[in-house]
Amino acid sequence: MQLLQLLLSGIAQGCIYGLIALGFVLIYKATETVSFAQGELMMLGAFAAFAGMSLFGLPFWLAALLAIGAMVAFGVLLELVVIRPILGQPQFSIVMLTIGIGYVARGLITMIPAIGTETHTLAVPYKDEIWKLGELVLNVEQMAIILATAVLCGLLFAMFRYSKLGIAMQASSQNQLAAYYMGIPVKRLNGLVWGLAAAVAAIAGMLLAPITFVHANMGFIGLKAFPAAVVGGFGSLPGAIVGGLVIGIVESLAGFYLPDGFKDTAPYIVVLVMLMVKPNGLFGEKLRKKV
Amino acid sequence: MPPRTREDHKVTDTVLQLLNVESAYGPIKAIRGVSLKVRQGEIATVLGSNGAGKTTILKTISGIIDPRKGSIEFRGQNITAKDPAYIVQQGLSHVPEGREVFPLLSVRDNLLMGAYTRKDRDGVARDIETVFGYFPILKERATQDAGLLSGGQQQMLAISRAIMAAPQLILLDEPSLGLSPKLTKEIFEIVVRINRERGTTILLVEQNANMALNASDYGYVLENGRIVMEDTCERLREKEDIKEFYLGLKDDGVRGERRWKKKKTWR
Amino acid sequence: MSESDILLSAKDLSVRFGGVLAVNKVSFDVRRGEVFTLIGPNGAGKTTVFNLISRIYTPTTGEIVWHGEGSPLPLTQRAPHEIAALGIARTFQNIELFEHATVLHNLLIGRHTHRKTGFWSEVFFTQATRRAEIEAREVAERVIDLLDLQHHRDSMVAGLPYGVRKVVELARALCTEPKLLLLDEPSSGLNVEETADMAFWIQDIQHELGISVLMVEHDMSLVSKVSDRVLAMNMGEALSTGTPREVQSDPRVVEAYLGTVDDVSSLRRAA
Amino acid sequence: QQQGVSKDEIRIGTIQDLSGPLAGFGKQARNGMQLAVDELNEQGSVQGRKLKLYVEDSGYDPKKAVLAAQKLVNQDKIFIMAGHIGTAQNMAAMPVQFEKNVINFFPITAAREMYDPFHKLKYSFAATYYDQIRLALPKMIKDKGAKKVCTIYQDDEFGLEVQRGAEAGLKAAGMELTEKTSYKRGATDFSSQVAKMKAAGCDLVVLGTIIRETIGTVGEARKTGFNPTFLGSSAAYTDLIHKLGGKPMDGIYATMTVQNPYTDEQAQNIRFWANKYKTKFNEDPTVFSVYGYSIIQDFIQAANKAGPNLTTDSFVKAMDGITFEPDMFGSPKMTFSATKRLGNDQSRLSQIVDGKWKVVSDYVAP
Amino acid sequence: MRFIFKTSYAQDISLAKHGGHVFWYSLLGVALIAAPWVLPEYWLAQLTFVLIYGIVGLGLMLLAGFTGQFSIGHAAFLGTGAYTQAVLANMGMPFPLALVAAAALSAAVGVVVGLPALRVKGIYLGIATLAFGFIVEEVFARWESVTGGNSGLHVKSPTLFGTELGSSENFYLVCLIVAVLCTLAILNLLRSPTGRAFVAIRDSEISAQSMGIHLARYKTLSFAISAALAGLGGALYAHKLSFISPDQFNILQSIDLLLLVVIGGLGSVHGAFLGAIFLIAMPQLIALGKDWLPPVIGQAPGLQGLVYGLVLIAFVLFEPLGLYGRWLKIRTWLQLFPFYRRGLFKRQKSFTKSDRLR
Ligand SMILES: Nc1ncnc2c1ncn2[C@@H]1O[C@H](COP(=O)(O)OP(=O)(O)OP(=O)(O)O)[C@@H](O)[C@H]1O
Ligand SMILES: Nc1ncnc2c1ncn2[C@@H]1O[C@H](COP(=O)(O)OP(=O)(O)OP(=O)(O)O)[C@@H](O)[C@H]1O
Ligand SMILES: [Mg+2]
Ligand SMILES: [Mg+2]
Repeated sequence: MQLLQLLLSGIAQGCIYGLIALGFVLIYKATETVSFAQGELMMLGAFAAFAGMSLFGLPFWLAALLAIGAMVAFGVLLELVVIRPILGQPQFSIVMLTIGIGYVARGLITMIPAIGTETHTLAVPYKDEIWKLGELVLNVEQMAIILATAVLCGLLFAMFRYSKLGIAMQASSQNQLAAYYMGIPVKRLNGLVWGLAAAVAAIAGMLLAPITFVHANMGFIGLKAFPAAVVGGFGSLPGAIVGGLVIGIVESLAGFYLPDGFKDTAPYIVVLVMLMVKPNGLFGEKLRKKV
Repeated sequence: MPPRTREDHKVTDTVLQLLNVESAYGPIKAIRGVSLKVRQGEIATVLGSNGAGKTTILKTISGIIDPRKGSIEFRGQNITAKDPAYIVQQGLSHVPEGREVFPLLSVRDNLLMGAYTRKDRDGVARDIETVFGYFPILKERATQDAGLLSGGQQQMLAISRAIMAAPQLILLDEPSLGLSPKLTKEIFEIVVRINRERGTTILLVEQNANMALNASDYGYVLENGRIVMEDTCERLREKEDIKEFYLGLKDDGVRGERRWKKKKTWR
Repeated sequence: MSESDILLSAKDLSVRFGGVLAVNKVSFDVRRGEVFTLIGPNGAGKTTVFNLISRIYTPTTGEIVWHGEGSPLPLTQRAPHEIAALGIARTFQNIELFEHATVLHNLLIGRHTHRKTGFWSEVFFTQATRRAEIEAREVAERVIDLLDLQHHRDSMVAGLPYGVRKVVELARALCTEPKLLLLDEPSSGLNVEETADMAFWIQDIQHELGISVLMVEHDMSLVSKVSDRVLAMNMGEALSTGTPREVQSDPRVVEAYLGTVDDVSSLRRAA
Repeated sequence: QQQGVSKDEIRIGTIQDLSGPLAGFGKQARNGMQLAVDELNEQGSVQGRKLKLYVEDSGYDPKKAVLAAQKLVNQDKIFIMAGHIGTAQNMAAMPVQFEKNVINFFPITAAREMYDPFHKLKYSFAATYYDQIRLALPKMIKDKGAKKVCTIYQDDEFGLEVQRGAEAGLKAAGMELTEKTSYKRGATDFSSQVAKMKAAGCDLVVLGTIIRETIGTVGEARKTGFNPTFLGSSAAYTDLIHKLGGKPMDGIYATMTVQNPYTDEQAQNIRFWANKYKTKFNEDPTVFSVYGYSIIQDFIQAANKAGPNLTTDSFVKAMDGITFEPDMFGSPKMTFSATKRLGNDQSRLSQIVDGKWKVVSDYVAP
Repeated sequence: MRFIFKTSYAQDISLAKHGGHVFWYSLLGVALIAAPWVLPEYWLAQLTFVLIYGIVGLGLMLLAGFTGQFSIGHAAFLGTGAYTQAVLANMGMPFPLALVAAAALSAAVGVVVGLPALRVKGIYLGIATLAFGFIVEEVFARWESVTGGNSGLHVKSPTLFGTELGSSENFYLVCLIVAVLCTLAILNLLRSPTGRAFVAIRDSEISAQSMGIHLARYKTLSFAISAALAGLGGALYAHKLSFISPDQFNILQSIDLLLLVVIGGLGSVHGAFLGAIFLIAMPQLIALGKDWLPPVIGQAPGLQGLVYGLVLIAFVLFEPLGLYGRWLKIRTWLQLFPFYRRGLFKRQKSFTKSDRLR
């Protein structure tokens, strides 16, 4: 029973990592950059929803939809203003940009008087509800995350596998020059990707809000989602989820059975071991340039 | 059929026109004031030695490089320094130098990306079959990652991809690069066929001048970024310089001289 | 032909990638001082043979033996970086240069196997290091002279035209002072005149520098001009071996590789 | 010539976290200090000198704290460093200050290092977390008849102090910790820690947690039907606990010294002060605002006592034998001497009742 | 424009390419040596930090800029050096000896981290080093008997043969000497086969391998040197701060170091120091600047992060080659003046290709 409950909370926590990792993988697959701003986008999304509910008194669902919409717009704008001008520069520049965007987002939010430095709650309708399954306690907040993660993963997977748009996104990340030659509107697609990533982030932010609260530094949880994405294989969507679950469960069990300090380092130890054994993660394909 | 001349085309209009185009990489000017015309339904070729700027001309046309000066017109529309995606949508496609396939996409997805600007699904499906007909090996490897193909197979894919766009004008940058002699010939046959059957206009850059001059109607000769000669291919083939420098038709005595290179000047 | 004539021998080489049998039971010998050419249609497995020799791939079966100096050495047991030290240098079909370095820098990297200095003497840049550097530079300059690259010495590779890069790659390989040079389509992207230069260079390399050459090439004029022997491959298998003339007249080679019609002016008539 | 003191001005430096994890607290402390400085400057002066506050941002990073201290001490030439936030930050900055004879006055951290080992220039006002828990725990155990005491603490200096305090307190009561678990700063998931404590059958849990972690731990415990007595330190004594955590937070205890200044507080003077603060800074005051405010108040008192010739030496002399009487927020009486550099080690207990902190005990004397 | 007429190969090898170099660098040297006597203490302290971070940056530059291996856990090496130095100095080991030990131990740790680098690339390597950084930080916090755990560790001021080196002036000179030596060593390495091997690995592993470069050895070596330099910097850092605690070596520190090399200009030795100047001066500039802003903004929390981020973004947008790249342009402009042509520095369109295949 104990073990089951631990597994359950591990899975729930793992889905959180997986959900955030989805955002990383989405951006990576479509642009081959690693976005360090994903956590901050999540934070902004949560703040947007919070603003909708607390400042404008909107009902949750409406606020959520508006927040997603706002974040999509924000993502597109972000791409337009800061990422597009250096499109084509080494990917590392863009990684640095995302770090900068993270700083700016945190700074801006912190600067909002009376709100930015505080911690807030998002009054979701299912707050603090639990389901009891015999002795097992199911947390509705966590169930929502599990559900959303599965749905999002499915949708994104289908997009990349079957839609022309999704394939074109991958194409432009693999060889931008050739993508231009094919008439793929690389810039527009990039904007779309960032919009999508911001939407995913907003959803993650709102789902996370009941658990981690809404505050300027909530994005740091993204640092644990990196190992999740890597364990799964960075370019794989299902990998992100599986990686998240692995990390979540290991963390949960390590926290209970191992001495203090292991819970928080466990994900990183797992990721190192993983890279030793399978350098490309669980689902990442082995890639080698053919010469 | 009698040899065609430029005059035959008087009635048909110009598909592509470059006027005084100048492009540079940073401080290095690669082409200096190039003007050329490609007419509807013809195959034009640009000859030139290494580094003459042939690739640069093609890149400038498809918007990969913005020219410093001059203008480019495609089907009566000014496309100077437009976004490459926009230019392709106008009906121009480019087989780039050095293949440039999407290495992690399957061969089929690569072909589909070639048809990105097209809306007619049926036409696309038909054209996939057509190019599979041209290059059966691609059909065999349809699900394999394109990056794992051999060099020549990638070249076939790159050409097929351009055909998939069903364009008005194809820019071909050294299509025979790395192809076997048999396939090289086939490629040119295909090029000519596409030109004749679909009326696709073609601008061809090719090291294999013999092939190029045979397949094309009109030719330009580029040296150091400038066009130094232009004429119908018939006439170009007869020119002594062309024979000597591009077709390799000259006596070994002259060639032999070149072996005694001047010793280095640096130090 | 005596044993000592052979520089490198491949026996029953096979390699499989998933469903593709890229090379299938191929055997051949490269003799000392000869130019040996692999020809074959696209996808025949020529580059794969090169990759097997330079240990980028490991053969599924078969072995490659190096008769450089001393006793024969099975290459399959060597690590990839040891191949260059044995005296085997190569170029790549798709050009693999160090893009963000100058031509000279690329050539000096080619001198790596001849490095004589230790880490600490480099940290302090001792006189010995200085001498070694100048020596490396002299070799590089000789190669630059040979291949007429003076003009490009200090250019970044990234900005060079395709044809020049091909030559730079050859130069880099020469800088390793190899015993065997593997050239993957040296003439692709070169025009007739430049191809003729390439032919002269290859002959110089063979005769003046005494380097054996194993080459993959599609340009039959070049192949006939420089090769001593030719191996034709198809679908991973060896078709025939012999002088260029012999192989070119093999009907199977003509069928699979050369094509039957030889008159290119047919193109014009196709209209 | 005394640095930082001129004919008509005293320069006070402070380093706050304005961009890091504690930006909220840092800002409130700064506001509190600013309020006190402004009040003084409007109403009068210290021996004819106005106060000037120099604020630097450390982002809760010791390296930046050193750089900031260097700027304040060597560039802005402050007279005194007051209310510097963070333990490691203080530890790193103090040598810079002491080299220039600049006093570290009432840093906002309840670590023992702020007065121990002794240094002439160290003054601390906050009952340490160690003492808070050490003194409160035995009383709690007796009141609740607890049998098994556990602790969950943040894996840093702060959390360790709480945990050590708990161990010391238990020793006094002749007991031992049944279970101890920790988490890393910024953690959001406490399920396995709670499961561990639940499995150990704890009936009293000492919380070495701050805000979100307190809520997270208690919330998780309530959900899984684990309901021991919770005792937190003054770090958990903030109105955010019940504002964010809501109903499940009811009933937890925390040690504290100054009362949270609710704007609808019963006591009129606190209410008046709180509203003044709110008008000025457009946000509700918190205990950190009170800390900042009190630090400046206390400084003013000491500086006045030092007389017209204000120097580091005269200030240190003035602090000898000084007494700070309890203020309206209910801080304990503080005394200092040439060797006693911690004002008071006592604290009170508060409990959340109906969504609000209520003081439930007087100062617990050892 | 300066034309240099070269007369021997040796000239190409020498560090100073022409008289101008000699002149300017001598001038810089004189200024740096004179600094303790002319600069106010505050600025001297800043300069000391710049030197320390310059050393660390040099290490990361070698790894990221020249070998192409990005490390997001470099603070771990910094920490290893700092703790080694602290522990040894507190035990009374002479300063130079402790310094060497700190560098050596960090190098050893670097080799360990380098091991995954042999198998993984790009983002995977980044995350591996990130993970390693977290683990090392945890070790600092847990190994209380040595590191003092989260309470941190006080570092005695350095002494050499009974002389105090701890004063700001003396310690500045110590840092200056170490920085100059490190820079020379790196410059020497970069102009010899080892440095070229690093660059080769960065540009193409496959062809580096076929040129006979032992990838594993050189990657490990690069990690080791990089870590050793970070360790040296860490040792100096420990003395300069005289108090170290685990959270000084966290992920944010690592990211700062990355920013340092990127803003300085990847792939240039100058860049390491320019980046260090940026890293140290930026917060100070913001602090100075905010007094000029209206208090609503100037006093707002978060301003520092905001400005920091904005500057970073501006840098990447307008000067992807970093400070050094900007300097090169200014220099060329000055040399060409008045013949500067527009478009000379116009950024070319460029196109990315998959990094996954390398
Ligand atoms: N990216 C670049 N950066 C700098 N210079 C370049 C770049 N690309 C090409 N050049 C220069 O521009 C000139 C023309 O190059 P281009 O590639 O157009 O020649 P080409 O005629 O296509 O040659 P090839 O037959 O070798 O393909 C060359 O001198 C080359 O050095
Ligand atoms: N790493 C690999 N994975 C899968 N298939 C591969 C791999 N390398 C080569 N192949 C396949 O093996 C076959 C032989 O390839 P190879 O590159 O040797 O051909 P090639 O003879 O050099 O042809 P070309 O003249 O076109 O360069 C091709 O069909 C190719 O698709
Ligand atoms: Mg070209
Ligand atoms: Mg090949």
